[in-house]
Formats: sequence, C-alpha cells, structure tokens
Amino acid sequence: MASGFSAYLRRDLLLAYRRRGDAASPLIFFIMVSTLIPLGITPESARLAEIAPGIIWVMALLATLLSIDAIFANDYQDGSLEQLLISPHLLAMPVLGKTAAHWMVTGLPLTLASPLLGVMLSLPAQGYVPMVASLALGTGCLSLIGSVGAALTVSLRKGGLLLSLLVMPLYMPVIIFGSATVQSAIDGFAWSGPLAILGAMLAASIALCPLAAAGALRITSVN
Amino acid sequence: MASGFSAYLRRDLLLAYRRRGDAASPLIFFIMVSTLIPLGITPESARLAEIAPGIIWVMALLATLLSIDAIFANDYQDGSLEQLLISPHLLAMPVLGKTAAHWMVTGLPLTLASPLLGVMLSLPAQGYVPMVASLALGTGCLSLIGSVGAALTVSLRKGGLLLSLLVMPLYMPVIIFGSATVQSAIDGFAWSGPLAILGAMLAASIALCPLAAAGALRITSVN
Amino acid sequence: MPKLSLLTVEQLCFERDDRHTFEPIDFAVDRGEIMQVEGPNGSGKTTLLRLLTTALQPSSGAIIYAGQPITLCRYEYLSDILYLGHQSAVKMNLTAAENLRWMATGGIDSTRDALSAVQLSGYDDVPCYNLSAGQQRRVALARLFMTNAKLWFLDEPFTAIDKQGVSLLENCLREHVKRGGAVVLSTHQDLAIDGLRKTSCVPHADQGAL
Amino acid sequence: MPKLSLLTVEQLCFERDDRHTFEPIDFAVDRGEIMQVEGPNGSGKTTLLRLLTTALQPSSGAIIYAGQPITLCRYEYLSDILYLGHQSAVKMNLTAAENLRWMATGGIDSTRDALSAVQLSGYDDVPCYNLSAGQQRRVALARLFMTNAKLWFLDEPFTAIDKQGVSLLENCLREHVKRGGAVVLSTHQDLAIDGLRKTSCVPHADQGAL
Amino acid sequence: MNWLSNLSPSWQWFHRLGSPRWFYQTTGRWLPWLSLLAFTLLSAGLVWGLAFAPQDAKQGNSFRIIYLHVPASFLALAGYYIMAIAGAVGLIWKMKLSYMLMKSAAPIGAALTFLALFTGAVWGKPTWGTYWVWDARVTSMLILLFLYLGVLALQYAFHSNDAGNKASAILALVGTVNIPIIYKSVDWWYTLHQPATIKFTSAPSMHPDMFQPLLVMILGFYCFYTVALFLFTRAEILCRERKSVWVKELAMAREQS
Ligand code: HEM
Ligand SMILES: Nc1ncnc2c1ncn2[C@@H]1O[C@H](COP(=O)(O)OP(=O)(O)OP(=O)(O)O)[C@@H](O)[C@H]1O
Ligand SMILES: Nc1ncnc2c1ncn2[C@@H]1O[C@H](COP(=O)(O)OP(=O)(O)OP(=O)(O)O)[C@@H](O)[C@H]1O
Ligand SMILES: [Mg+2]
Ligand SMILES: [Mg+2]
Repeated sequence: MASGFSAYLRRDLLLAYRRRGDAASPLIFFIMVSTLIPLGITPESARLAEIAPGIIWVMALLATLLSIDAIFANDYQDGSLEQLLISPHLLAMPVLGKTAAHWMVTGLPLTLASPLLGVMLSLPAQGYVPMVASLALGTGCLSLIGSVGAALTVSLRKGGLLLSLLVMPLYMPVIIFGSATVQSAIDGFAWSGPLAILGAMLAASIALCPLAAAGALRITSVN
Repeated sequence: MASGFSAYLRRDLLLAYRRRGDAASPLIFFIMVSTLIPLGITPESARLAEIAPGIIWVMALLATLLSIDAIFANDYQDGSLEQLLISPHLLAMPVLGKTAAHWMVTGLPLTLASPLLGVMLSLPAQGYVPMVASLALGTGCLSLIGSVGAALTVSLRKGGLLLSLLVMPLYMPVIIFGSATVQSAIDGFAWSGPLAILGAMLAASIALCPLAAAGALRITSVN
Repeated sequence: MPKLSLLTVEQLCFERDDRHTFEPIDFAVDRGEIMQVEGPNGSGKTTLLRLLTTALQPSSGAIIYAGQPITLCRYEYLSDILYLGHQSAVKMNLTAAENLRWMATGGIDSTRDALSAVQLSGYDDVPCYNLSAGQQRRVALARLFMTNAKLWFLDEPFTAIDKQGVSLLENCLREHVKRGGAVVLSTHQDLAIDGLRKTSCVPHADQGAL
Repeated sequence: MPKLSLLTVEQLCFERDDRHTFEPIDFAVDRGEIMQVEGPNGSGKTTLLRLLTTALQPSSGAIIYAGQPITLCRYEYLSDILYLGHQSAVKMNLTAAENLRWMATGGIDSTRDALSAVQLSGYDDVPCYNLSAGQQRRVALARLFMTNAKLWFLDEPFTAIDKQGVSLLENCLREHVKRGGAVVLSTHQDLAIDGLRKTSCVPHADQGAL
Repeated sequence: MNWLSNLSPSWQWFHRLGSPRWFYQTTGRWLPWLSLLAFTLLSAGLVWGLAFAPQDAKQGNSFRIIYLHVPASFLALAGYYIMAIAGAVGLIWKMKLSYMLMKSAAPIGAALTFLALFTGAVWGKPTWGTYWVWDARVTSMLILLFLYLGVLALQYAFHSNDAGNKASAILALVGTVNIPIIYKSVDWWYTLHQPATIKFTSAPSMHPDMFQPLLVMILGFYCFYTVALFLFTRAEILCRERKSVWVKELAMAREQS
C-alpha cells in the first residue's frame, strides 16, 4: 500500500529534477519574481511591508495553479496513467505520492524561500514565524485540492482554464486564513486561531482529497 | 513570406482555442485570479488602489513567463518544429506569427480585461487609459523577448528555470516603464514619456526578436 | 462439461457516444496459447485490449477469468495481467534503467538483465530521449523480461523493432506460453509462431466509412 | 562523364559528442528510384534522413543535389523535398482536415482528396486524439497526396499501418517515382516494390554494444 | 429486492421517481398550474413592490431593487444545494433522473447568481457609492458564481454524458463541503453588506408594508424556479431517451395532432 506512495513520490521528484535540471530552481524562480515586485508596485518599504504577506500568498497560489495540471497530464499522455489505473493496488496512495511530490517542488520551496522574500519585501519581524508556518500548511492544502481538479480535467485536453475555474473557489478559504495568520501576527494579535483552522483544513484535505482524486481519475479517464 | 506569418498565427490561435475550449478563457482566468488578490492582500479600496497598477503588471509578467516556454516546446515534441525548420522560407515570419498568437492569448486578454480588473482593484479614474495603453505595448514586448528565451532553451528539456533566468533581466525595463506610465497618470504627471519609451521598445523588439529567435532555433534544435 | 479456459470473452460490445465500435466478440484463450487480434486500422483492436485490461468498461458482454467474471475477481485479475499499449509509458527524461527500476518488482539486477535481454546493455544510463525509436520501444518491451504476470496484452509490440528484435520477441512469447502463460496481441505483421491462434475485430456497421 | 544523379551522398559522417554514429555512407538516388535504408535499431537511419533534410549538419562528407552541394542551393533543395519523421507533426487537438489544411499548398479540395486517398473520408472533422494509431499515422501520410516535392524522405512510414494500407502506400510510392520523383525511406518491413534499391546503415565501431 | 418493494410502499415510490418517463408525465400534469401560480405571484409582487410599497426613508426609490435582489439571492443559494443533493443521489443510487436534475439546476442557478450580483452592483452605486466592494457577502456570491460555472463547464466538457455527470457531481459535492467554509471565512474576513434580516427565529426588522410584497416575490421566485427546473429536465429527458419507444410515440402523437 504505502509503497505505492513512496514509489510515486520518488519518481515524480526525479522527473521534476530532470526537467528543471536543478533541484534549487523553484526557489530561485520565486526569488527572481520577488525582485520584480518592488519594481512594479512600489520600492517604499513601509508600503511593501503592508502587502508582503498577501503578495507571497498570491505567488503561492499562482505557482500552484499554473503547475498543478501537469500532475496527471504528462502521465496521461505517455500512457503511465493507464498503467497506474490498471494496477491492482489502491489508487489513492500513488495519487497522494504524486501530490506530495508536487508540493515538494512548489509549496515547499516557496515556504523555505519565504523568509528571504520577507526580507526583500520588508516584512516586519514578528511576521516571519507565522508566515512560514501558515505557508507550510496552506500550500499543502493548495496542492491537495488542486489534485482533485487536475484529476477531474485530465482527459479533457483543454485543461488550463477549466481547472482554474474548478479549484479557484476552493482555494479562497486557504488564502484568507493564510494571509490572516500573518496579518494578525503583524498587527499584534494572536495568530494561533487561523493557523489552527489551516491545520484542520490540511488534515481534512489529506484524508479526503486523494480519495476524491482517485475516484475522479477512474471516472474521467475512461474513454 | 507574410503567409508564413498568418498561417502560423492562425494555427496557434486555433490550437490555443482547442486546448482551452473557449476563446474567452484567458480573460476569465485573469478575472478569477484578481478576485483572490483582495482576499490575500486587503479588501480596502484605498490600499488596493495604490497597488493596482503594480499588481496588474506583475500578473502580466507571471502569465507570460509561465506560458512562454510552450511557444516552441509543443512543436518541438511532436515534430512540427522540425518541419518548420526545413521549410525553404524565412523562419522569422512564422516565429513572429507564433509570437503574435502567444500575445493574443496572454497579453491581449489581459489588456482587454484590465479596465475590469481596475474596477475590481479600485484603480483611480485617471489611470485607466494609460494602463490599457501601456499594457498593450508592454505585453507585446514581454511576448517578443520571451520568444527569444524560449527558442534558446527549446531543445534542453529542462526549460522552466533557465528560461526565466534568461528573460527576467530583460523584462525589468518593461515592468519599470509600464508601471511608471500608470503611476505618473495617477499622480497627475504627464505619462507620455514612459509610454513613448515602451513604444520604442516594442518597435525594436518587433524588428529584432523574431530574427534572434529564428537564429536561436536553428542553432539549438540541431542534435 | 467444457474445459475451463483461462480467459473467455463472451459477446463483448463497446459503445462510444451510442455508437458500437465493433461487432460482438467471442473468443477464449487458454494457458499456453497466443491469440492474435486482427483487423484493419480503426477496427477496434486497441479498444478491445483496453477493455480486457479494465481500462474501459464494456457496454455489454462478459470477460471471464478462470471461471469468474473479472468484475468479481478484480484484484486477482489485475495482479495477473500485463498491458503494453501504443503509448509505452516510457518517460523520455529518465534513463532506460530508471524507467525500468520503478516498474520493477525485483531488484536492480533484474533491471540490468532485462535491458540486456532487449539488447540495450550499455544504454542503462542514457536518457531515453537520446535513444532511437526502436531503442525506446525496446525499453518498454524490457518489462516482459521482469514480470510474473500470466496474461499479457500487447498492442502492436513490434512497432519500430528491427527483424532481429522481432524474432527475439517471438522467442520471448514462446517461452512465456511454455511456462504456462497466455498472450493476446495485436499486430499487422505476420508472426512466425507455431500454433498461433487468430481472432478478428470487425468494425461495426454503425461506424462511418473506412 | 558519369550520369548526374538527382541526389548523391558522398562519404557522409556524423558525430555526436565526438562519437561517430555510423560508418561513412555513399549512395546515389536518381529520378524514378526508391532507396531503402536498412540497418538494425539504433544504427543511424533516422540520423541519416535528418542529415538529408538539413535538420542536422554532417561532420564531414557531402550531399549533392542535381550536381550542386545542398549548402549552395539550399532554397531549391528545401523546396523540392518532403520529410516524414517518426514524430509525425500531427497535432492531436486539431481535426484531420485542419491538420492537413495548414500544411496544404492547394485548396480545401486537395485536403479532402488527400484524406480519402488514405481512406479517411468521413473522418475530416474528428479530432485526431479520437483516431486510432493507424488512422493518426494515415493523417500524416496524407501529405504525400498533396505535395509537389520531388524527393521524399520517409522514416518508417509503415508504422501502425495495416496490410491494405501498406499496399496502398506502395502504390503511391510507385506512382511518385513513375512521375519522375525519388524516394529514400527507412523501414524494417519487406516491401513489394520492383527495382527497390537498398543501402545499409552500419553502426560505427565507436558506438557501444548493441 | 422484489419483496422489499412489495413490503414498503416508500421504496416503490423511490423507484418510480427514478423513472424519467414517470417524471415526464407527472410534471407534464403539474406544469400548467405551477406556471400559472408563478406568473400570478411574480406579477402581483412586482406591481405591489414597485408601485404601491412605500418609499424608503434613506434610499428613496432605489431600494425597490430589493424585490429582485433578495429573491434571486435566496434561490441562487438554495439552488446550489438542490444541485449538489441531486448529484449525490445520482452518485450513490446511480439514478439517471437525478443527474438530469443536477444538469438542469446548474444553468438556472448560475443565471440567478448572476442576477443577484448584477442587481446588487446596480444597487451598490446609489448606496455604497461604487459598483463593487470586496465585502464578504458580495465576494462569496462571486465565488458561488464560479462554482456554478465550474459545474456547468465540467458537465459540457466531456464527450461522454456519463463521465460528465459523474465528474460534475463530484465537483458539486466538493463544493458543498466548501460553501459553509467559504461563508464562514468570508464573514470573518470583512463585512459591509446588510446582515440577514429575514430570519425564521425572529420577526423581520423591515417595515411590514415593504416586507409583504418581498415575501410574495420570494414565493413567486420559488415557483418560477421549480417551473424552470422542470422544463430544463424535461428537455434533457427527451434528448437522452430519444431512442426509447415512449419518446418516439410521443413524437408521433405530436406530429399527428
Ligand atoms: C454585488 C453586490 C451584492 C451581492 C452579491 C449581494 C448578495 C446578497 C445575498 C447573497 C443576499 C441574501 C442573503 C441571505 O440569504 O441571507 C442578499 C440580501 C440582501 N441584500 Fe445584497 N448583495 C449585494 C449588494 C447589495 C446592496 C448594494 C444592498 C443595499 C444596500 C443590498 C441589500 C441587501 C438586503 C437588504 C438583503 C436582504 C437581507 C436579508 O434579509 O437577508 N445588497 N444580498
Ligand atoms: N538526440 C540524440 N542525442 C544523442 N544520441 C542520439 C540522439 N538520437 C539518437 N541517438 C543515438 O544515435 C544512434 C542512432 O540513432 P537513430 O535514431 O538514427 O537510429 P535508427 O537507425 O533510426 O534506429 P531505429 O530503427 O530504432 O529507428 C542511436 O545509438 C541513438 O542512441
Ligand atoms: N478516444 C477515442 N474517442 C473516440 N473514438 C475513438 C477513440 N479512440 C479510438 N476511437 C475510434 O474507435 C475506433 C477503434 O479504434 P482503435 O484504436 O481501437 O482501433 P485499432 O484497431 O487499434 O486501430 P489501429 O490498427 O489503427 O491501431 C476507431 O474508428 C477510432 O476512430
Ligand atoms: Mg490500435
Ligand atoms: Mg529511426
């Protein structure tokens, strides 16, 4: 059972590594994009500080949204997904493995880079810990919820927009509680509340999303 | 000559349409992403107004950056690029056609949607005209410059990061003058200066980028 | 009482958008047999094989494995089959050895043996996009040398393979059936295998011109 | 003075990362001739054909078209050739007719004629991802029925094509050479064409095991 | 199963309800009456609300848009649950009719949501001074529109009707889990909009003269919604069952008359 999880986790990580050629690349990408933000918005640190948590969360969102459809699409095209579907084992485990790999190349690097991005965007000192904590939990939710949308649209060949239409509404609570965690910390309020909600959402997503995605794959890839 | 341009323009537009299933879809995508920005950053219209031009420009940047590598990659994989390279005609024309198609599915919809995004992000009234004008010119530059980077990395199979590293520095002036146009208009200054510079950049890009991209394709796709 | 075959297909039909793909199909394959599915392009051979792997659901008819409908013994059935389709599930960005390793049930040794069985020894660490078309197909075929599956479903396994490779593969099939396995395959080429059985896939009258 | 061939290849060599792919190749093809390139998997047939199309640059040797090295008459040469590779340049998201239309030099009629020539009439408006493997390949082959190119380079054109399709294609090649064209093709199958000439591609001693 | 349906009449009812033909014939009998009721209620409510109800003290006549805004908002929300429940029933009991109801509920719900947003935006200009604010209720309504559009788009994206039904049912269900979360989070996030005044637990905080026509409008919208849902579903039934005998007979009868 669990071996399906780790096999697919390792395989997808290897594939991501081969494609990008460099394990550190998503990190570098986020750092580069963040250098452009002060250019486009404002170089004043006071104003940057106000929007920093929001900007980092929007980046997490876009990075997930624009990469999540590849989670099953490549496998669908080259026939690997079909092999996965006709394996006798539980489908949810490999799906969870693939989702974990996706998180490790989008959400995790962003979480790790976020203190640096915080410095670049003049985030106040008390915001760092809640930002890292909320990103760690929240980006996990984003990948998991996204996997359901990706599974629903994998056989459609017009993925892109439909996928974003499907998952965007579901991402909303994550964004709200995520940036609220950081904002409350900056404003000097307790931030354990929104963080706990994020944690609960992550737990629920881990339990439900792989099952929903596996069911969706079985339904939609039949044609 | 020019028929190579329009043939590829029409073909790539058709492909984009088929993949997304709906010609209006990039528009809807931008509108959806913009609904999440107030959630992540701030719902107060005064603060939103301050960052609106920058946010829209960052969206243009990310949308281009994350989609530009597909401009040649799909054709490379299915053999169409090879057919293009061994055609006796000038390569720059089809390349320009493909770039124009890319712009029409990323830059143009964003430009068209920008007044609506402006309303959603409470952009002050005097900002609308300069925003649309600067986006129309600037997103053209982004697509053209990006096509050179995409051509340089097409055969590497690890596109993503390398491509962003190559084009990001070249995008900086576009972002700077683009958001400066809108910002000056909002602050009540003349905005024809930065807009004229953007226009000059676009003219230079149209003249040079397709040639550079064509040359890059010939060099890199040989192996 | 008639003998119980390993795999029996009874009046199998498939519909896409309310159009039948092929005329109802009946056949039985037993241990030690190789069954070639014949038919012109677009007659539904791939569709039939995918039905047999449960990737598609038949609209009517039954697939019976060792006496039981496969819907009732899904787990055993799926554990006993191997499917190799048009799309070979070879990842271009991985090397030949890596591609096999994560499909392997044995260890790294079995990977190496399988690659040398398809005459690719020495290419273990070459990324698959640097292999020729036939070599890529051989990587996919290497799975046949590292599986315990009893029933093989092969969709045009000889695509892009040279003459020597074809006879190598024919040998491999012969040995598999000698060990008590069974094979259902589709191909447009003539095979030099004794006792090869054939069944044909006839496009349904519903289908348009061709 | 020896007769001037349409295409002459002299001592052609190719290196990838300082390793020769095949032994130097010499051959000549004239109008009315079909040349089959033979060789086991990975011997360099695809590489050779891509050299002939100028997609790759030879490391030494010459390709001479109608008496001139192709580097000197690039435009005429490229206008006169047609190449059909392993990757068939068929876009899965477009319909069969759309795929052909934008490659077509003639009008829409020629598209329809070409599709019926490869027995795909009625499939004009089906997206290619809904076609069978052989049907997809036929879409690519339809280009042969709507081109004026004199020299055809075909890399395993018979992949996934059924028997009837193969003989249809053989006919098409025969007619092309009867009209004064020439064909260089690679295939692992035996062709039923009179006067078929053969040349072989021998992997260079540098190449690893195989 | 046979003894079960004999034992309990409720099971029989359930299975009969699952038959598209039964549904088509029964709703065919109800439809004229329902349409009449919807038409009467809507026209009465509109005339009463627009012409006779008193002006609002602060907002003047612009408040009258409430007679469209509030019923549309109500039905937009209720419609999502109707759609999701229909989808769930389809997934669990594999009932075709249920999927057809779900498929029909999506466009109606989306249209009502759009109407709520549109009337709200028009109303926002005189009251809040702008067409658009990022308020909790408003934002969640926009998200609801996206959810509807997603279900619709997914449904029609599949060639196979069956796959489309199941996929959009899954999505509708995932959405249902999220709707309370979305409401909670958005409420908690930022509020400017009118809090709910119509509550079942306490008396309305609105003047009765304004409130009574509103109630009539809400009832009228419910009837109208039902009529629309029936019409859409009946069209879908005819389309799906066009090869069955009873539909062919129906078409013959229609042709003859
Ligand atoms: C685009 C903007 C708007 C949207 C999306 C919107 C949405 C909604 C929704 C969903 C409801 C039903 C709430 C429920 O069922 O409890 C509602 C009710 C209501 N809205 Fe709006 N609204 C908008 C603008 C406005 C404006 C500008 C006003 C006027 C100030 C307004 C006044 C009301 C009132 C009085 C109710 C009835 C409250 C109740 O009794 O529950 N709305 N609106
Ligand atoms: N892009 C590439 N980069 C590096 N090596 C390559 C590349 N393409 C092919 N090769 C190697 O060059 C050799 C010749 O390959 P080629 O594709 O020409 O063979 P082929 O004769 O067409 O074989 P097949 O019959 O399998 O199609 C092979 O050993 C292959 O591994
Ligand atoms: N995904 C699909 N959607 C709709 N129709 C399809 C799909 N795949 C195949 N078809 C159609 O079903 C028929 C059978 O296709 P199938 O791929 O089974 O043929 P085949 O016998 O394998 O042909 P080939 O010899 O070309 O591989 C064809 O007419 C094809 O157009
Ligand atoms: Mg097939
Ligand atoms: Mg080859």
